[in-house]
Amino acid sequence: MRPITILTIVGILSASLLAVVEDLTREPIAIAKEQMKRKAIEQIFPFPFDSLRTVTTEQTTFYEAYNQDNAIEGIAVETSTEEGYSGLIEILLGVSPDQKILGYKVLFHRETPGLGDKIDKPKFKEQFKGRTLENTNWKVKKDGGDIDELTAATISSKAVANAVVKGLEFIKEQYPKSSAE
Amino acid sequence: MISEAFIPAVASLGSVALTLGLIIFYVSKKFHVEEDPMVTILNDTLPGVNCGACGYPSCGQFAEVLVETKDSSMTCPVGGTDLAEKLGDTLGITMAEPKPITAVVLCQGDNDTARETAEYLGIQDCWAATQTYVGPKQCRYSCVGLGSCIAFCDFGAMRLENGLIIIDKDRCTGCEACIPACPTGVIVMQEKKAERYVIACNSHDKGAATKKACDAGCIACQKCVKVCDDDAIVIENFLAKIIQEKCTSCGKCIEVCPTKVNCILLEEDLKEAKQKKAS
Amino acid sequence: MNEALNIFTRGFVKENPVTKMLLGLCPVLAVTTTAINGLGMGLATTFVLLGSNVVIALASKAIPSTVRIPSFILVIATFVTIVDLLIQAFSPELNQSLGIFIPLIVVNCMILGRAEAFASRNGLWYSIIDAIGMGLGFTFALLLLSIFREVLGAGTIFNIPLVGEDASTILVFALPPGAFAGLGLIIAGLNSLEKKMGDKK
Amino acid sequence: MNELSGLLLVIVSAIFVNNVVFARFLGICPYLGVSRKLDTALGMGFAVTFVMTIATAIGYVLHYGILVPFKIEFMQTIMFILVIASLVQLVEIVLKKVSKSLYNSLGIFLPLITTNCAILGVALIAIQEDYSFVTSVVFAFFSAMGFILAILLFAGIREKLEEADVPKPFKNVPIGFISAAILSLAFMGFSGLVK
Amino acid sequence: MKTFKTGGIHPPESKFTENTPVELMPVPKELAISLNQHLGKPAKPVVKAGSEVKKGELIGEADGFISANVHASTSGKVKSVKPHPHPGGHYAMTVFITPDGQDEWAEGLNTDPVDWHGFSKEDIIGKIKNAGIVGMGGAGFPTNVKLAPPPDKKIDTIILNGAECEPFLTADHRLMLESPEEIVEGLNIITSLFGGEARAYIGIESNKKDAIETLTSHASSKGIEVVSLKTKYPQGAEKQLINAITGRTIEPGELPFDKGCLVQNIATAVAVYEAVCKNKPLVDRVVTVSGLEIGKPKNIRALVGTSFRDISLFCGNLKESTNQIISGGPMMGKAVYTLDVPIIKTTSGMLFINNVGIEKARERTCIRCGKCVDVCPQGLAPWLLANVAQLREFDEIQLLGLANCTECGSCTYVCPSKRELVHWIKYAKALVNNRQKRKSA
Amino acid sequence: MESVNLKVSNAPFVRSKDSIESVMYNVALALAPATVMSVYLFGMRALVLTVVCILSCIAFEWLMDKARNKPNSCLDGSALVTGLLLALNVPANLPLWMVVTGSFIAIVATKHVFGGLGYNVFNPALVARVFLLISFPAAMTSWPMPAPFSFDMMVDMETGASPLGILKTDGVQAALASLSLMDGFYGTMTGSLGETSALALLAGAVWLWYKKYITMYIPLTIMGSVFLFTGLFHLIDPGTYASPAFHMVTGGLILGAFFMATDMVTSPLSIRGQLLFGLGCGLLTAVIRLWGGYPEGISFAILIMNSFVPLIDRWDLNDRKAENKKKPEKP
Ligand SMILES: Cc1cc2nc3c(=O)[nH]c(=O)nc-3n(C[C@H](O)[C@H](O)[C@H](O)COP(=O)(O)O)c2cc1C
Ligand SMILES: Cc1cc2nc3c(=O)[nH]c(=O)nc-3n(C[C@H](O)[C@H](O)[C@H](O)COP(=O)(O)O)c2cc1C
Ligand SMILES: Cc1cc2nc3c(=O)[nH]c(=O)nc-3n(C[C@H](O)[C@H](O)[C@H](O)COP(=O)(O)O)c2cc1C
Ligand SMILES: Cc1cc2nc3c(=O)[nH]c(=O)nc-3n(C[C@H](O)[C@H](O)[C@H](O)CO)c2cc1C
Ligand code: SF4
Ligand code: SF4
Ligand code: SF4
Ligand code: SF4
Ligand code: FES
Repeated sequence: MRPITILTIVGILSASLLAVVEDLTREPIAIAKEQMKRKAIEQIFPFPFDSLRTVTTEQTTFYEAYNQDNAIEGIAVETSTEEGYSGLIEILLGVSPDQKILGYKVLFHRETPGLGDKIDKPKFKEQFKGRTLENTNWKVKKDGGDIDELTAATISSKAVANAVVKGLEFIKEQYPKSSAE
Repeated sequence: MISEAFIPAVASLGSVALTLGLIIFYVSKKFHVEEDPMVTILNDTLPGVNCGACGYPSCGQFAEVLVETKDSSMTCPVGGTDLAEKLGDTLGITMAEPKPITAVVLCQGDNDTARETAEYLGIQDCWAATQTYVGPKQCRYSCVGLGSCIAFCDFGAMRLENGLIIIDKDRCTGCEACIPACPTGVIVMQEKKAERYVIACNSHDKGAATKKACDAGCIACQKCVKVCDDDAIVIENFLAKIIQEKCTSCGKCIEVCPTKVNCILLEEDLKEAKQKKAS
Repeated sequence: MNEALNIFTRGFVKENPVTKMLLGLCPVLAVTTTAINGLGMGLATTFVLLGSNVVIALASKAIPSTVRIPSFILVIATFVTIVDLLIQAFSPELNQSLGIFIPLIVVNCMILGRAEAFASRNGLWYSIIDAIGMGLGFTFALLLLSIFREVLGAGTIFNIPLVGEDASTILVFALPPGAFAGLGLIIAGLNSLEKKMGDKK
Repeated sequence: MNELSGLLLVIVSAIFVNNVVFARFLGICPYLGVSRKLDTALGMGFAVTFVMTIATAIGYVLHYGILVPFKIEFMQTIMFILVIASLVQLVEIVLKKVSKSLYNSLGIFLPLITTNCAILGVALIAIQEDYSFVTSVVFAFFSAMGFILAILLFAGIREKLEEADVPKPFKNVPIGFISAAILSLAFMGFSGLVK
Repeated sequence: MKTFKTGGIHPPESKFTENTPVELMPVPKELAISLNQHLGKPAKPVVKAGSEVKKGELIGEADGFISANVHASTSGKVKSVKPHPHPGGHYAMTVFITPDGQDEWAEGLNTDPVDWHGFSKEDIIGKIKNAGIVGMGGAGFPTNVKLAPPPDKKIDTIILNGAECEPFLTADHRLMLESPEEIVEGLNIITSLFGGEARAYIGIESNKKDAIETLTSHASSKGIEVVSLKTKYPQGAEKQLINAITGRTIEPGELPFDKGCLVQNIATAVAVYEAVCKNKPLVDRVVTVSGLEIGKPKNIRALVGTSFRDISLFCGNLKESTNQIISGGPMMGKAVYTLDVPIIKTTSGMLFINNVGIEKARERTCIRCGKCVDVCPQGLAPWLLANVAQLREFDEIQLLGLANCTECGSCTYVCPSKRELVHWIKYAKALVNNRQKRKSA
Repeated sequence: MESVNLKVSNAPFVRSKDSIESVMYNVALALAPATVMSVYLFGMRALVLTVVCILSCIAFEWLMDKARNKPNSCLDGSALVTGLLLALNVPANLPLWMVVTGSFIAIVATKHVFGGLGYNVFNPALVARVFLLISFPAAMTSWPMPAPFSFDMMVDMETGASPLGILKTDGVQAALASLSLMDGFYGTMTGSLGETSALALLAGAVWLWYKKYITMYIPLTIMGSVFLFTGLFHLIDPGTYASPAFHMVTGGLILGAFFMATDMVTSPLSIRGQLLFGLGCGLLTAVIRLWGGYPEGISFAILIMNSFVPLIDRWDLNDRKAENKKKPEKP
């Protein structure tokens, strides 16, 4: 019977230790997760912000960034498309209160390394800055639009444009006023 | 300080561990299989080269049989005396000590001494050559000199020098793996001794024929037989042979042998003898 | 002391867990796309190795042989979970890129192997040295492979770009085939290096 | 129908697209260690299949039966590995008694399986991907098939390489890795098959 | 035109001597008559140095069931009995005779032909045995043994092998043109041993049109069918010949009589006729001497025991550039290492060649082209056999059908990588044999 | 007379004239029409690329023989064939340093590391091609438009997607619009150097077959199974799946089936093995073309089936053994 007792004791000791460690790290983990998100958002906003408000809707999640004076400085929205070369592309799109694009960050994609994955490279992303739903023909140049497609990765480029449009439209719905200004 | 996860964590892991422990305990009792741990111990002690010198196909088999029979006469030539002691200690019996033996090539016909036949261009292997014709050396009893046996030696004790196999006595464990590897049967086993005399020739041709084929061959001239005080040399079928039990290693036979080099075994001696012959 | 030094150094080349003993290969291949990942994985593994070696060196006498393996595994799993939680708390980026391979440190055969073959038979002091030596040897191999792959596959080293953004890098090295090939090349390289060294001696 | 085609995708993905060995890098140690001979490779493959399928099923029950209700998901690793280790030991004990011949052919692989990270990995992935019970089991079984495929092909190649005149430094392990590299290169052809 | 089912090749025929009539070679200065001219145990010598012998006198006596008598090929004095190089490559006990120049037959031998129809079966077999007749197609199996199969084996097909499929060789071809009556009589004698039902065939390759015509005209009335065979190597190999003519397949492990067949060489038939009707032992044979390195290629009738040296001198000497001398044909023969070797009862040819190929041919690796598999008449996988032989896995190689290989050499002939396939196979056979010997010892 | 220097070797003493060289140079010759066609279609650049590829392969072969202390085999033709086939497998505007990298992968990493000619498990040219495709997807998937008799070096060549690429990204209509079947047959379409002209390739293949250097078991099963499989889906849904005829003439199918799957070193030896191999190649090609991420699947398919060859060989071996076991040997 000794083996069983020992195994059980080892199990109980391990479990206790783990429970303690888990308890200690629960807080830091939650904070770390929050920080990750914040960092991501900080990356797409060209300015520092003070606080962040997370809004979860049925369709997606978005974040409002406020400055010290509690005025909205930027909105970040999670948007996605299934039309990538290898399916799903998720991006975090940041716009200013007047619904101009500030930048975006790719959260998830499976595009071909070396081709489609350039959608996450600054060179491609740069061109989106300052665009709005209205001031841009959201098609790729090939199809007569304004977006410079990546060579040999038109599909990925189109997909990103689509996701961006989807995000912009969503924000327009949420903040009908600000865009009217 | 105790977190809310503490109790469920401890309880669940504890109970899973307990359950599994119980199951294992029960099952291992129910399905217990008797096994002799001695076999494993012996197996670890043995050299593990599975050379077959002991007469069993593998070291494991040797261990099994040894544990079963406790036969103290079983020996592992490779492990030698040390191993015999260890095995004996483990089993609590006194093991017979293997006589150290070594392989000996009964031929001195290298590229300088043995005369050639037609050039051989087939597969470079002693068996392939002898299966094609008498072989690249005129003497059909000779070491063919293509080294087929080398690969069979697990201990790296064989090497080819100037068309003749040389056996490194220090490495040779007497495992006998090379014997079936040789088509002309020119390798034999002999007890390891510090000084030992062997007629290192395998030719059963008559003297004249041997002489024609090789400078180093035994021509059955009888001189050594006459000079040997211990009657340790006999001539069988045109080839002299030293009876090891009788030989006292006096070395007289070397002195009288007209071909000078055919009675040696120690490698150092062999070189010396060659020099002697040259001078 | 000499003995300790010996135990410590053999993990690097002579008995390197990766290139010689071929243990714990999955994380080696999977997470070595960047040097930082490789380093992180190596250190995490070293930590677990150290923890488990210490505990097992202390407790092995008390553990009966029938439940030896499950008990050892429990000890190892405990440390792995601790590392997992710590990484989640303090380096979420690393957590994201190492992903499932952190819990899989549990089944890194190197750790159980060391516990079985070394810690349970040797004293605490040597077990600690062994753990550090082996752990660093493991980290060393990971680092070697990940630098190789990062430089060739992504054109960066520790995420610092070496070539321009538009330059073609050899992408294969960032992908699974590159991991296999890279490790193969490293082992072959070490083989011939060792042979050369041996020849010189 | 939809369910079925979903399962089909899981199967294709598990065997070809996300092959445990070539794409997920799981179970590499036995893949390299036990692939010198076809027969032993096959033996290993069967042993893995058996343990992997059962371990994933039990893991699923444990996870959704204990870990989630009690909010102790952080105990996942330790629970799963405990189950796997015990399972392996059980199988070994039982096999030894019940069928000596099966034990002789599979037995030596069993201890290795405890530290085969493919087992734990697949069990964890099944949870991570939110598969249903049936899907999890199917996924585990066909992941094991993927493992068998990989190790069989590899063993065939390695047996052939025994006869080949491989340069010294590349003998054995390195050439094994190079072959594995080319194999996984070839298997990349399946990428995109399951989006 | 008939042929066998699987495999086969067509090397250049090079039959330089097909129109050269057989020339009788005079008795040389010394004869070296090997006591091992057949399959089975060598004959026991019954003479000693100094004995006087007459032509056709017994000098070696069959030793055992599978063995054959050996006779003096000419009259003279026995010089010595000692081991001597043999065309097979090894030494064999050999009786050296210094001819007295008379070439005088011993009493009662080589008489005028008598009618054999009254002889009993036992008589005929006895005469054949006494005459020391062995298969002259190459293997040298004692003919008397072959002609007396176990009673449970019914022979219904008797085939004379006139295929002569090897390049260069023309000895059988000339014999068919020059001695058709003897051949047909020999065949009739053989057929008579198996009762009335047995069918008799003579198989001849289509490149010997004249021989087919000659034999057809001689055999037409006697219930013998002359079959024209496609010119394809190894058409003359026993198993392939049987397959071509009867469609039967000799399975691995079977002998021809298991399928009711018996195959004899053309020259063997002549020897049988001479033994039975003229009481003449086998002391000479037709040999093709050919190759680009011999002065005058010829077909000669030479005494058993004549050395290669004497024959080369008789045929215009060999050129300096000769680097290989082959006993037999280029596909199955053996390279001899000295001109001292004598011809024996089975030596059908002798080639003097300058084989530039062997100088530079080195074995390269198998490129798996599969040509060897395509041409193997026995349906084997020669590349595999060779690979396994190279790895010395002799249990494995036996399972791959090692024993079925007839060593025809077709595989080696076609291999673009110049691998020594048959040689590896022979090598494996030698080692397998050796192992079995050791095991039973 | 005694001065003759006899040599002993084993029968047979005559050997056929076939050699590795004759086999390989004949394959190269059979590829000549396709090579000429590629120079016609893509101009000087194609020629330069081909020459660089062949020379670098031969150079690597020479280097490896040196490094491994082996007899020099760089002119035995196998490196030439590998180089030529690699060249025919890439777009005409591929940067030359990538071409040389490919040669390195083919000769060093896929052939010599495995032991050299005859020992390699995978098809060297194909491993190199797939390596390049995955490493440099952009360069490997932007095909220059054919421009007959152009002698420029294609610095700013107009590039486009291959018909199969269009099929994958833009669907059947676009793909069919981009090409008439006759174009595909004669070869005036985008694609790698050697995969465009079915006519030139088939001419070479027929000649090789006539000279008995290749058999048709593998190519015909590949073509047949691709035809049937794509045909089946075309019948089910012509809107999504292109016609089998389209699949026949586009991409590297013909080049792969007739010249690369037939590489004897890396394909099975037995007829049934070859049929199985061909079937596997065909089905995998079709599956990848229809549903995979890559527009073309033949290279992957052949490589994957290459890895099955040892198993197929083993199957044959076991059957041979079983057959011999059945018949007990008589003494
Ligand atoms: C191996 C491979 C990977 C590809 N990956 C992508 C990709 O990630 N994103 C993409 O948009 N297109 C991808 N493509 C599609 C082609 O590059 C396609 O031709 C291109 O998207 C459309 O052509 P264009 O951009 O030259 O107009 C890939 C094609 C291949 C062959
Ligand atoms: C050991 C052995 C026994 C044989 N026994 C007989 C036999 O009893 N009857 C027979 O007709 N042939 C027998 N043969 C002869 C073979 O069938 C065959 O004719 C002979 O080996 C020559 O064939 P070859 O020249 O094609 O090689 C025997 C052969 C061997 C090797
Ligand atoms: C490959 C091969 C080729 C042969 N070619 C001939 C041949 O051309 N003519 C011939 O008479 N025997 C040939 N033989 C020998 C025959 O198989 C068979 O042994 C012989 O015809 C039996 O007759 P015998 O016993 O009278 O010699 C050949 C054997 C082999 C294995
Ligand atoms: C019919 C035939 C097809 C060949 N195909 C290829 C090929 O696809 N790729 C290649 O690298 N070599 C090919 N070779 C050349 C040669 O077999 C190749 O270099 C070996 O695979 C290298 O060991 C071919 C040779 C022949 C005779
Ligand atoms: S000892 Fe025997 S096997 Fe070794 S080289 Fe000499 S002849 Fe060959
Ligand atoms: S005579 Fe003796 S020493 Fe000379 S080669 Fe023959 S066996 Fe060897
Ligand atoms: S020598 Fe043997 S293996 Fe070769 S073709 Fe002839 S029968 Fe077949
Ligand atoms: S003919 Fe030669 S190269 Fe071709 S498969 Fe046979 S052994 Fe190999
Ligand atoms: S680390 Fe994955 S099996 Fe060893």
